[in-house]
Amino acid sequence: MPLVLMSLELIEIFRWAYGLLAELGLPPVWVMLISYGVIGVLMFGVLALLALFLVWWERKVAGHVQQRFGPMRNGWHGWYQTIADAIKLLQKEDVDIIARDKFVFFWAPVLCFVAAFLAYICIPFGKDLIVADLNIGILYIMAVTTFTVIALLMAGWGSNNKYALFGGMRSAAQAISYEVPMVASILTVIIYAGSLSMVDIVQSQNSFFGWFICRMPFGPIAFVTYIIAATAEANRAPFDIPEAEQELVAGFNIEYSGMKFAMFFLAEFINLFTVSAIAVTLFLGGWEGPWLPSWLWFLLKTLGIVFLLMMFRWTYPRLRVDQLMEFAWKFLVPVTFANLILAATMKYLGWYW
Amino acid sequence: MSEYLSVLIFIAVGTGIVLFTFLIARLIRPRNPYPEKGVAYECAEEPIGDSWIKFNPHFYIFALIFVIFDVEVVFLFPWAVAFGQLGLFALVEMVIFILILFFGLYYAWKRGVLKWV
Amino acid sequence: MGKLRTEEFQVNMGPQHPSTHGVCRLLLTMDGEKVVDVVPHVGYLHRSIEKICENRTYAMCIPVLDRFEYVTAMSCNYVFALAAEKLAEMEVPERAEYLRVIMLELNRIASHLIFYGTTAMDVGALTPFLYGLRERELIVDLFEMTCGQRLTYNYIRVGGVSRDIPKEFVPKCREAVKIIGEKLSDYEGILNENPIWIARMKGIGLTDPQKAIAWGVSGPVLRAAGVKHDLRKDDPYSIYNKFDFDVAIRWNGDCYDRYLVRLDEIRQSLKIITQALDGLPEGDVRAKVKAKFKPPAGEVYVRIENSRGEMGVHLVSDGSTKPLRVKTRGGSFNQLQYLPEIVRGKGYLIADLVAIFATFDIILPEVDR
Amino acid sequence: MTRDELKAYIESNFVGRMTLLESGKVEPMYEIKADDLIEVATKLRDDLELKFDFLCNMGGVDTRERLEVIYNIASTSKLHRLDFKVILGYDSPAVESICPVWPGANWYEREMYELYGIDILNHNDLRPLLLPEDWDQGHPMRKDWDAPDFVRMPEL
Amino acid sequence: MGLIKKVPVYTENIPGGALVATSLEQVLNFGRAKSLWYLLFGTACCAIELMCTGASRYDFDRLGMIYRATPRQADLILTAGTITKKMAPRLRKLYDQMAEPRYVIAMGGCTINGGPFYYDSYSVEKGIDHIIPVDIYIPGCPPRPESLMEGCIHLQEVIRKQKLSDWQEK
Repeated sequence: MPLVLMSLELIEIFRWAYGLLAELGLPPVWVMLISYGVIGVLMFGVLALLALFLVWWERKVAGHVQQRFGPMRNGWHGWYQTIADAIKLLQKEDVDIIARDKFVFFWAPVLCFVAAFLAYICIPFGKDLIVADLNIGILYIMAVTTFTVIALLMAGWGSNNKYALFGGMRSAAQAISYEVPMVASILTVIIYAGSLSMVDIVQSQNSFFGWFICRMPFGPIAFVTYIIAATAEANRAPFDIPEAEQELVAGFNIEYSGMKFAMFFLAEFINLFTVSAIAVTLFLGGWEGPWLPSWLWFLLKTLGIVFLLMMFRWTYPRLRVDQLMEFAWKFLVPVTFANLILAATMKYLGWYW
Repeated sequence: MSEYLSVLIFIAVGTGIVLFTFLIARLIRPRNPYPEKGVAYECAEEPIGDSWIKFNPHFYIFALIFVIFDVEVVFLFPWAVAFGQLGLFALVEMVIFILILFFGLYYAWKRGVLKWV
Repeated sequence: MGKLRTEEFQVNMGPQHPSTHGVCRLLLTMDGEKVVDVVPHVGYLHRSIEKICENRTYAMCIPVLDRFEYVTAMSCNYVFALAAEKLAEMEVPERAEYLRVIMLELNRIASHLIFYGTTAMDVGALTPFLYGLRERELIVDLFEMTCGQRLTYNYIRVGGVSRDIPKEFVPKCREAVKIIGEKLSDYEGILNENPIWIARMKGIGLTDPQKAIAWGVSGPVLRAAGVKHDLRKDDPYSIYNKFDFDVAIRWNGDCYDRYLVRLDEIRQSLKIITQALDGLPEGDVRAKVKAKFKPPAGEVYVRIENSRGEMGVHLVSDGSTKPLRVKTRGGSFNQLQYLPEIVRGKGYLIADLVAIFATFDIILPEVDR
Repeated sequence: MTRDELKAYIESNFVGRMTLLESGKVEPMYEIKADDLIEVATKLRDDLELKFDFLCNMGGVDTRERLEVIYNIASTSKLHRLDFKVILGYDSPAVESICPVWPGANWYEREMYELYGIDILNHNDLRPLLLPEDWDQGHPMRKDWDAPDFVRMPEL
Repeated sequence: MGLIKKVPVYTENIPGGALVATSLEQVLNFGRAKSLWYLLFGTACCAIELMCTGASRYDFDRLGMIYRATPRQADLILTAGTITKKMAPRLRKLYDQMAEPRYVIAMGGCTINGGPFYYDSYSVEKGIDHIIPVDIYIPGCPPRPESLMEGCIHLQEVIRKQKLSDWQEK
């Protein structure tokens, strides 16, 4: 079995298919289009499965933290619970809200999903298992995931509902505030990796002590600040003020039902996986690891981070919106930039492994 | 550049898939609109007034600070990539650059701009 | 920065809102995220309990009054029974008094556990909610064992209690007391020192003791503001003067103190229950009450210390089998009245309002009746 | 103060303004004239011996012969309690608002206004409190009140 | 679009079409039944029991039922507690704002016919079926969590028996 798993390398299939298409005499652009299109659809399938799994897992984690079981009645420990949810959401009516802004209301979930989806172009799932190794990889991911904010703001504005507007405004403010410390923590890694490409970043931490989290003392600081900022970026508790149930009922998605709501839901869990995957790539050595196939290492590490974020959600109270902003600007931003200067100085002096 | 084509294709594929699921949902979902159903939900009450309101201008100040810092970050990215080859000069320069920005942040902090609403 | 005028607008919070604990409607006037003014609108649960009681015999009033404050239905039973007994100048057997105290205190703990859970939930910690309710189940089991109901008990009757406790009750109760006492430290461990919790609760919703008294605020909300006012000590009813317990008190009057006062009260209640179980005498549990209970004409106001403050009944009898007037008073009524006073113009955010509302522990049936 | 001390004190200090009634079973129950209400209430609150700073409860009563407004007051520092009432007739019953004395009376008065139809003079806000906004069936707590969908319990 | 409603009509002449229609029906019904998200709506005593049912000992989530705070995403209203005349229009509004398919469980005596507040009450709505259509009635004052869960399981069975042809559409 492990042999089979190890030979499963997407890039090989891709190369083979690419060669086949090229032999058929299609123009190269068409070959690119078709192959990337197929990969895109495949990626969607993987992400949808992943999101279904994550939703189920979240409910199980919540259940067990709260001394109950979570879904139990649909299959073994409720494993097809989220499939039932998906089928349900598919046939849920899409309510025509009279006062909404039709265009903005419609495109917000689409943009939200696409923004989350785009990040997966350059996330290295394993050795050679990456859609396109863009040379500005991490910068690109930062750029596209920020579109989610615009989508949430659109959702808040387009719904013409005060609670939704609050949610949208809050999410925008939160995302722009935590963007800065997040990028600053990422920069500490980039100084050492010397490249923005995700593959290069992983390859520059090729042993356990080469992982950036093990680079004393700035590595752990950068990791912790990144995790905090990432939790906020992914709108997870204790930073889930855009959809704070007890304050804003459901926040920006208050007027969405059916498939449109499902897209927000999906995007939320995809984003959760994205930020965890970035954390793994930047700080925990990406796919590096002995014995097991690289993609499995990547998956295990990422799910570990996801689990951490889930535990945050089910243990901490929620921050208030002003405390959240002050925390970002008055604590995280100074700390991350000081850490950045520290890391640069140590790099210059050569005091590092 | 061919790698960047993948971004465009992914945008198309992503949008296409979402619209496709919307279409499927449209085919199988019930549809029964009536005026009461479309009223904005505000905790089971009739909403008071329009919700497209003038929001607190404080909000934009956060956005402004963010823009400043984001521009800084854009400068920092190439610096960080090339840092290994640049040496002391680049380090000192960037420290000064960051410090100047922090004076700005400190100023904003003291003026009480960093308070949400 | 100069003052820039922004548009104030109104938002409805409730009647169906996760954090209004029922069907309260708060009409908020907002300036951005700031709450400028709050106007409570109540009556969505006005079930005319007082009118119904006027058309029922005394025994039939008690199940209706169960629904007056269902979180502590024992108190509602008790306060009415006490008023009727005062009117009829009736003596209650000692065992019945002990049982009443045990039930009242168990119910107080159950109510505070719900408070603990819902407050944590309103502040955004979802897990303590389930922990609070988990321990509440132990108490609910005890009640079920005693009177067969989980929520609306109809246990404390005029002249005593409806039936004696089963013999397994005492050991089970001791066990529950022990478990809750242990879990209480867990609860405190989860939230008390949590920096986010402290940041959300400390210094929020300050109550002024003098004003609070003038507005009729009572119970834990008043005690958290530094007023040592507990009817179990100040105006002792039943046999509370036999027990040794302290009045939980804090001095700042903010949300955090209100939360701590309630946790301390759980501890004191456990102490009372232990003493009551130790001293539980044998004997009858109900005085002889005639089938057609007719207290002489007259009127009386009795009040007890409920988990939400002073609970009272003004009972007017005209000498017939039915009361002429049952005027109930619940702590939440005055506290909800007082809420706008402490929110108005203080610049609290909507999240603070939720925390204040939660720590006032307002439940709507007590307001609406 | 104990109950008897309280009775004696009030007898000597509120001559003719508070009449002791028989009906009070536990605490003394007094009657106060409607015109005199605010003055007596203020005095009850501010008197250093009495210090009745806490309004426990108030509400209307319909005894089938007359309307009454009962007030239950207590002192949080002196720990004694007292009841008094204002007796009103059925035609245009009205009572002065005691919100200036005990602000907590506000909602009790609003409730009394809509349930009993007792008019509250000088009250700042008499919007309906408990009944629906579009209620037009009178004052339901009156004994003679009736409505089409009001089902009386059959006598057992 | 309502195309789905006509699927049985289209497929009945195709060989094996009825099989397609019924299996589609089963899949869709399965989704609806197993994922009942209920609206967080509690007015009175029953709300406490509803809370208990969601909590550790009884655990509503086992049935795949989680709460949503907004009616747009909810499939089910559990009317936990007395509905008064003042609340009735709001309940109707909540029901109206729910996206279809939507279900109602009348929980407790008060919502079935007024319960203990049937006689002598001037402000209690005597049964919510005057206001909204009810699928399942659960008696009790308040019903125990077990009976509430039983009611929900019954509702799931009812949903599993729905037909494509009587898809709610007016």
